[in-house]
Amino acid sequence: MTATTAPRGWSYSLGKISTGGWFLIGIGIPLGGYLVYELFDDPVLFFQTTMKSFGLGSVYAIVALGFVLIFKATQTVNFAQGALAASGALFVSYAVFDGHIPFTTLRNPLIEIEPEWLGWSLSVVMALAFSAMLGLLIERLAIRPMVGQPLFSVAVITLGLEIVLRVFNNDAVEVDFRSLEIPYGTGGFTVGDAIVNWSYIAAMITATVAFVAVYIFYRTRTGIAMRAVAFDQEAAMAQGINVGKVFAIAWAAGAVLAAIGGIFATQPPVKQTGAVEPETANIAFRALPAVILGGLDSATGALVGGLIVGFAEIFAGQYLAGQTDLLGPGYTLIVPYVVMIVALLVRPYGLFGTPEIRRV
Amino acid sequence: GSDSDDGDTAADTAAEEPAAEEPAAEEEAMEEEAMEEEEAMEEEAMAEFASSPGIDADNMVIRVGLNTDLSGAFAPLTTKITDGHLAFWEEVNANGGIEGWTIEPIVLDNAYDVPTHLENYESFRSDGAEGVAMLSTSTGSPHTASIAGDAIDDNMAVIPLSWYSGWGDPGIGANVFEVQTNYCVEAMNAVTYLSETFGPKMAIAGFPGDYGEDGSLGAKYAAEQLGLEIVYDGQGQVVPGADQTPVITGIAESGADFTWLTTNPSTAAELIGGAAQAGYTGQWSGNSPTYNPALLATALGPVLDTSYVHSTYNELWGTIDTQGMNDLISVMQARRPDAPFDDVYIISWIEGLIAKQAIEQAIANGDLSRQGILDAFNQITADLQGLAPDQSWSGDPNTNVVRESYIYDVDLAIYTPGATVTTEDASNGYVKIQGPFVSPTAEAWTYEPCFKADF
Amino acid sequence: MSDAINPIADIPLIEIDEITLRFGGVTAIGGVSFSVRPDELFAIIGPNGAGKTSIFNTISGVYRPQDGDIRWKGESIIGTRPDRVANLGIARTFQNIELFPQMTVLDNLLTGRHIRMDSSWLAGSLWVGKAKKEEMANRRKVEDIIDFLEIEQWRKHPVALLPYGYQKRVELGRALAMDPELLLLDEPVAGMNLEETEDMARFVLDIQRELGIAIILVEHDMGLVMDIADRVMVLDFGQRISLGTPAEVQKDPAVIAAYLGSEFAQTSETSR
Amino acid sequence: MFGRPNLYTSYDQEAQIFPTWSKKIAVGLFVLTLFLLPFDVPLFTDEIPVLKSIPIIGSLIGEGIPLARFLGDETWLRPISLVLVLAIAALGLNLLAGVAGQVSLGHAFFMGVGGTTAAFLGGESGDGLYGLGLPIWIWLPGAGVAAALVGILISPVAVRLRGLYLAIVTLGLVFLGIHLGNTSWGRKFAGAPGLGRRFQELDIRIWKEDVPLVNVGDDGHWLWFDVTDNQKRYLFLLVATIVMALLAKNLIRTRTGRALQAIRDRDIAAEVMGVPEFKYKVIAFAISSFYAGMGGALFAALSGQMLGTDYNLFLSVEFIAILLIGGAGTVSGTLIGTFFVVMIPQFVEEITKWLSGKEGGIVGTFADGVLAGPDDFGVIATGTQSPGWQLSVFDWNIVLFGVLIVVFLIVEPLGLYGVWIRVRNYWKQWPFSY
Amino acid sequence: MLEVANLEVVYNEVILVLRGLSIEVPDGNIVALLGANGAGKTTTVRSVCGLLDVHEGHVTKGSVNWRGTDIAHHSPAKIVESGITQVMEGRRVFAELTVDENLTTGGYTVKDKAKNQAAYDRVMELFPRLADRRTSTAGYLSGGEQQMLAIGRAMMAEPELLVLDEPSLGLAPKLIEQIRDIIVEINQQGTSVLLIEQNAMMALSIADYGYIMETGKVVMDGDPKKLLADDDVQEFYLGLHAEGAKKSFRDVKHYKRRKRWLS
Ligand SMILES: Nc1ncnc2c1ncn2[C@@H]1O[C@H](COP(=O)(O)OP(=O)(O)OP(=O)(O)O)[C@@H](O)[C@H]1O
Ligand SMILES: Nc1ncnc2c1ncn2[C@@H]1O[C@H](COP(=O)(O)OP(=O)(O)OP(=O)(O)O)[C@@H](O)[C@H]1O
Ligand SMILES: [Mg+2]
Ligand SMILES: [Mg+2]
Repeated sequence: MTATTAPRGWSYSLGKISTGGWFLIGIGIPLGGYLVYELFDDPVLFFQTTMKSFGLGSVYAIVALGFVLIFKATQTVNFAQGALAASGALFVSYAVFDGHIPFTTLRNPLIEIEPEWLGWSLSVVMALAFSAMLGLLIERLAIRPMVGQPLFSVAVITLGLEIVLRVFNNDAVEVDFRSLEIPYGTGGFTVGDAIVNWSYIAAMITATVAFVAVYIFYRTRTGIAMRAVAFDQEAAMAQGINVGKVFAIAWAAGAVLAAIGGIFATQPPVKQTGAVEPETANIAFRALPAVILGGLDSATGALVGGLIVGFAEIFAGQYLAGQTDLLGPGYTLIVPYVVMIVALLVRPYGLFGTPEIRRV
Repeated sequence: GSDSDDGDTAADTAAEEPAAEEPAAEEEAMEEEAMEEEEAMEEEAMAEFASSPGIDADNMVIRVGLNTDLSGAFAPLTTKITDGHLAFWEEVNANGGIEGWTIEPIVLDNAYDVPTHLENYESFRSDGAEGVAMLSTSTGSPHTASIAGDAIDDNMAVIPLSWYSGWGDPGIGANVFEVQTNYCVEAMNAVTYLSETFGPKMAIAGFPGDYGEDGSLGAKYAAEQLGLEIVYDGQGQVVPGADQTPVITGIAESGADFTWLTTNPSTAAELIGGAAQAGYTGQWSGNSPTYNPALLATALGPVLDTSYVHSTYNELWGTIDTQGMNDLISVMQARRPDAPFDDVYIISWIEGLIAKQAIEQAIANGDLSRQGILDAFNQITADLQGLAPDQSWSGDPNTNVVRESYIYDVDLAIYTPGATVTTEDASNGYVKIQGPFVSPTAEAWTYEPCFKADF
Repeated sequence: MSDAINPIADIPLIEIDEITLRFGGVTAIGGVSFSVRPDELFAIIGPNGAGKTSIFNTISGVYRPQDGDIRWKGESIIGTRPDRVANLGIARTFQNIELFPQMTVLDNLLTGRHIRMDSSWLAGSLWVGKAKKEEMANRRKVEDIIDFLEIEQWRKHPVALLPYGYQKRVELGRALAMDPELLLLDEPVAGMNLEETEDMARFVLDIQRELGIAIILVEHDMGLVMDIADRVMVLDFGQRISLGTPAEVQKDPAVIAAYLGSEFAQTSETSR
Repeated sequence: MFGRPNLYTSYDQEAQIFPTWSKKIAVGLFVLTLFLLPFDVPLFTDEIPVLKSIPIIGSLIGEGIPLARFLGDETWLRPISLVLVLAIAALGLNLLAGVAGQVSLGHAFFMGVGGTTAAFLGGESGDGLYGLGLPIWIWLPGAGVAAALVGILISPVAVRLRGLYLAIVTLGLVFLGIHLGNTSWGRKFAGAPGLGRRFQELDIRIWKEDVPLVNVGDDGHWLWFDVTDNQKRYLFLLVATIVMALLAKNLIRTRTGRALQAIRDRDIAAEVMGVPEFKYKVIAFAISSFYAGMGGALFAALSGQMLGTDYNLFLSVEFIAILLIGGAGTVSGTLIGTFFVVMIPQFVEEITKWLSGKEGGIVGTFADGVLAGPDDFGVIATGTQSPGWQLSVFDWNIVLFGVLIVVFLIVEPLGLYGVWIRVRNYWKQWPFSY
Repeated sequence: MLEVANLEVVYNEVILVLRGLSIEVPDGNIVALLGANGAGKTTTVRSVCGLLDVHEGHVTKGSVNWRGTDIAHHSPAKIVESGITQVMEGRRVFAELTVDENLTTGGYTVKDKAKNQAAYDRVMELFPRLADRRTSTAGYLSGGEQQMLAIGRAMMAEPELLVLDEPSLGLAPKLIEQIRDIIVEINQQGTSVLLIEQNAMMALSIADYGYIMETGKVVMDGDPKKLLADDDVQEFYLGLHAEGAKKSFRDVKHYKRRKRWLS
């Protein structure tokens, strides 16, 4: 890796502190100073904001990991990730709110298990299994036939899938606030005077677990095979790697991560209702800057990128609220993109992304 | 140039009125002469009406257009409204139509997209199979605005599915016949009620644009008239899809007695939940589309139960006993037994009643052309059969603009989730507090579009 | 320095002076010097990973060496951007074919003429006077090259569909189209059969002799290198281990040990 | 020279866009048809009794040959005009993404810049709106130039990014654009959020005079024809599209076009060939944005309204679909791709309509199985709403659109261009299958 | 034993590349397959390894028998598991993976950890240059280093039949000798080898049997010694004059010469 950044030519001299780097330092120091001031000004609010940022960052990280997983196997951004998130949350709602096994009118036996949280958790696991199956189905029908075809076409196929899934979610099932019966609710506990939502903690734990799992997976044989497939499908086949199997694993896991992201997208700090709605699907678009910021192909990047974007969004929302006149209404919507662009100025492949190999 | 067009329209109406009386008189005479010679009468009647775009005089069919959103952003809502609309016409046709004329509703999906709306309009205005005599639904403000000019050229009467305060202004849409009160007046009435009930400190938050800012401006106008204190002004600050921390912080720190929202339910839920957690204890209310009873089944249910007041511009399902409401309920139960229980069917009914009465008037005038229907609109006072205040459009907008609205309390205890129209004792959790009522603020207000746009 | 061995003391076309190029811990080139005269056919050989391609890359400006200097007609070109280097008159081919695969042979060659044309995008899109004339004139030049390389029948084919040997030829053609003074050829006959190698040898010699273009050749086909090169430099681990005429180099024990191997020494002995 | 399509006697001749007579005539006829499309051309209508009396042709003509008449009722004029407008913008993205290989999801943003600029330059000022009321020959190119300048402004960032990184950064531009339109000063140019601002007609004026030189916005009479405003607009857009397409075609086949393709295919090699990557990527961004800006202005003109939120992500995505379906890199592919992407939903709609209209017979039975009326089962609900899993026809249109994209790309990943290559190869070999 | 019988392969439904090709690789043998560029050698490899699909190619006639089963329509993964591995033409290393990770993918089908380790050690021993660059990203290796990696990767699979498609491409003369020795050694350990080469001398010097193909067909086959003695082979594959002396590239006639066996 070290070799890559050494003496590239004029256009590749990214190693040294470039103008972009100075720029970062230039805005970083006053920004940091301001934050330190805020910390001492109102430590309770600062702590609360920090925890909220961790909550949002973790949700982004989970969704971003789903993107990374599928990217690492297929080299494409899965634009259907948002619809998959909504579908996953919908399955959960079926299982725990309607008490049905998804797609059927059969009673979900798991929900009766006592204590309540256990029954709920088991039902969620079942719902996630349905998400995995949906992922497998999509992979089988729409992605497998594209083995060896231009990546860009695959990306657009996922867009087509997004359209189809969205219609099914929104219009066939009518996801109009279907509750997920979150056992810990949307409320929280207090530390001193600061309020911390249970959902922040849950998201943080889930993100950590997901990150560790994905991180370890990439160091296994199958993980390496997956990266090989992404890079050169034919050569991977020639090594005896079953490209179909690798795709299936990636899509099943990607769909499950999307679904988990979808579940958290109904809870604070994203939403306050604990219920699926059409907007649940938007979590994927909101997480895209995090994916890019971290680097499309890096699990670490997904985690770090998610947290950075989460912090930027929440802190900007909290501490720049007074400047809304200047920044324009809804400025929080573009904060992630601004952070992303600034970071890409310095590192065109995100913080942890692998640069494209360019050698003649 | 629309002002002069308006003048022309008025002139035309004046010119045609004497002519219109003649056939009507003839008809009466015939009825007296021979009641049993019905067929002959019908033939005669047919002869009176020429086929024109949307009118098939040979088969006595009148086509009415619905340019509506069945797959776009508002599809969950508009699909139901459209369905109610169709049920309405089915019922009308089953009962012999309007004076023997069958109404054929033509539905086209605009996907909440302006170019598609325009494309649909192109078929509606044509003299082909999809050409219509009038548009009984035109969903969306920018969409309706985009066809407003053409509608004047075509003499097409248009009922908007949008409560923007500008529709009453002939300069914005001379042929666009707004129904019920607008967002702006609704806000004035509700804010008056809220300030009287909860206190003088008000926070405002809403989307940017014709909907959100119309509501916010109405609230501000009321505040000015009533001497309320606007402790947080979030007009146009709520952008859907963004993290709402700035607005939530603003509301939570304002210490307002109540907050007036003009958003959609999803965003409202975010604001209400977020602010509640940030320590806000005041009350909430907002323009009608801000709220969705399905929210009661979510984690936010208890908060809404205690602190949300629902404002609307019409009666709600089963809250009154009038002909309109009873018809609506019985027809929906008979014709759409599986349809989800929802209050939006009342909007379908209102639009349907208006279109029906305009057509009746046009038939009475003996002119079913587009111009004839347009004229009829400017003559009638629509009887909304208790569903909402009656309404007319001729003359001064300031006298025509509807100023009544309604206030409901939200009650979690009586809410029945997942009900259909046939579910017994189904309720969306509304208990009427007041309405129809006109606040003094709204009463005294001189009409002009609250939110001004170059349309 | 190498000039000592030069039979004719001429002004060198290009002078490589003690260049060093490191990638992290790997030293690809470690203080190598040599110079090439106009019209000379200079070969660089050496084991895999010795730094041959890296030398090409530093000359073309793709890599910037940490140390040393490269002089073109006496002027330093260190740090010059690749496209400026091309403008100076240095053209090259690549070890792994770097043609523009979706373009036709004709368009590939015309792209080679990019630096010899100067119509702007505006003139081009209007297809007026000068732009049109320029296109026609350059088309004529390119046709000459097509004739020279005997690739007439492929003119309008996308290069990706061409057999490997022809792709290598087109790449040579693209470099020629730039009207260079110095041509860098990186393994032009790798993967070719004998017949194609012979064709390529013919082209290279013609380019050197008839067009008077200086050539630096990197190649592992010793038969070819020893037959056609004027001088040969041998690299190992980024260091120059030998430089001289083919005959001298072939006999150098260091070269045999590091690169040629025992067998080549034997066969070349017996066959001559 | 007829019938010998591959014999050229000079490079000049070979370099023409339509090198043979047969091609010239075919294209000429096609363009002529395009111009005549909106009119009732007498030759094709039943007004000529001689034609009608010929047995087969007569019955085919019926009420006039459909091709020449199908635009007659104006219903089709709007979607086809939309095709023309989007084609102009798509040509720009084709230059950037198809030719130079820089996939951008920000095309809608540049269109928005163009639309806003045009509304400012050509629109009237009023109630909180800025406008200069300048004539079309200023505001239309002005829209392109403004977008190009913005393109140049962002290119230092964009040029360093590759592949999906670039795609997603440019996606951010779309959100940024809509955000700017919402700000207090942005709405003075772009019009109020939600309603937008009225957009000027395409009338051609010399300066700000009252009576335009060429009036496009109202019905009128041109030469021997009565023309409606829709028809005039169509013709205007047709001319604009043809001009822009020719410019793009020339650009692609000359020096700059080759340089862009070289960068797309092999960037380092291109530089070593003397093509400065940075410069040409900036050029690509600028030209592409210029096309987008013009397209954006005309898009607003077609809607009659400038509405910031119309320049959204879905519009950007539509362009990507256009490129893929048409086959990236070629002008004709772009035009055909635009036609398909805009018209497919229409065709889908027609098909579902047609299906639901049939009773009995094979189609009828099939329709019966698939469509659900008010009381029976089936997947497609023809009533606008049925609860549960049944979808309305309109939802099915969308699903079908999504499925079509998926199936099409699975079957033909290279797009229509790939289909064409296949057909051509087949016929080249015919009658020998190998 | 691998038996390719009467194989016909078509690309894109129209381009007929193999026209009834028949070759055999008996167990334990080294078989050389020579032929001009575009003759269809790589296509043969693709049909044996099941990779035609990726290139829109199809077997339209004939069969590929490996140990008695027709594998012409098996998936590539299954074929590798049944013991056939190839060194792909043009290296095709996974540029973004490190050298070590590339080798891991090579051993993907070998489940036994100890075997994997042994194979890995052997590769490192054979190619000390790779050992130096273990953790380097493969894409930054020099051309020859990548070729070594490609060969090493194939060896990781411990195949029963190793198909080498131009393994000497871009390698230094000394290394070609080494590769030749490695092939012989691998073969002695029981692996059959199908060797495709432009370097005819090298290939024929170690092969047990040789085929020469031309436009999709075998035009000459037999014992390598016999082939080496053939005049045409001498002239067109070895570059020797009739007298058996090597001719100089400087003396190549500057006009076009073509030799085709058929036509
Ligand atoms: N961009 C790079 N990053 C890291 N290492 C590099 C890079 N380019 C070259 N190297 C290393 O530098 C050394 C020299 O490489 P180079 O390509 O010049 O070899 P070469 O002499 O051309 O070999 P071959 O004959 O195999 O082509 C190799 O060890 C290679 O791995
Ligand atoms: N994917 C493909 N589509 C169409 N034609 C192809 C394809 N792959 C190969 N060909 C054609 O098939 C013929 C044989 O190709 P192949 O690669 O098998 O030859 P080869 O003998 O391996 O040549 P080389 O020595 O250059 O590697 C060539 O003419 C080539 O152009
Ligand atoms: Mg090299
Ligand atoms: Mg080959």
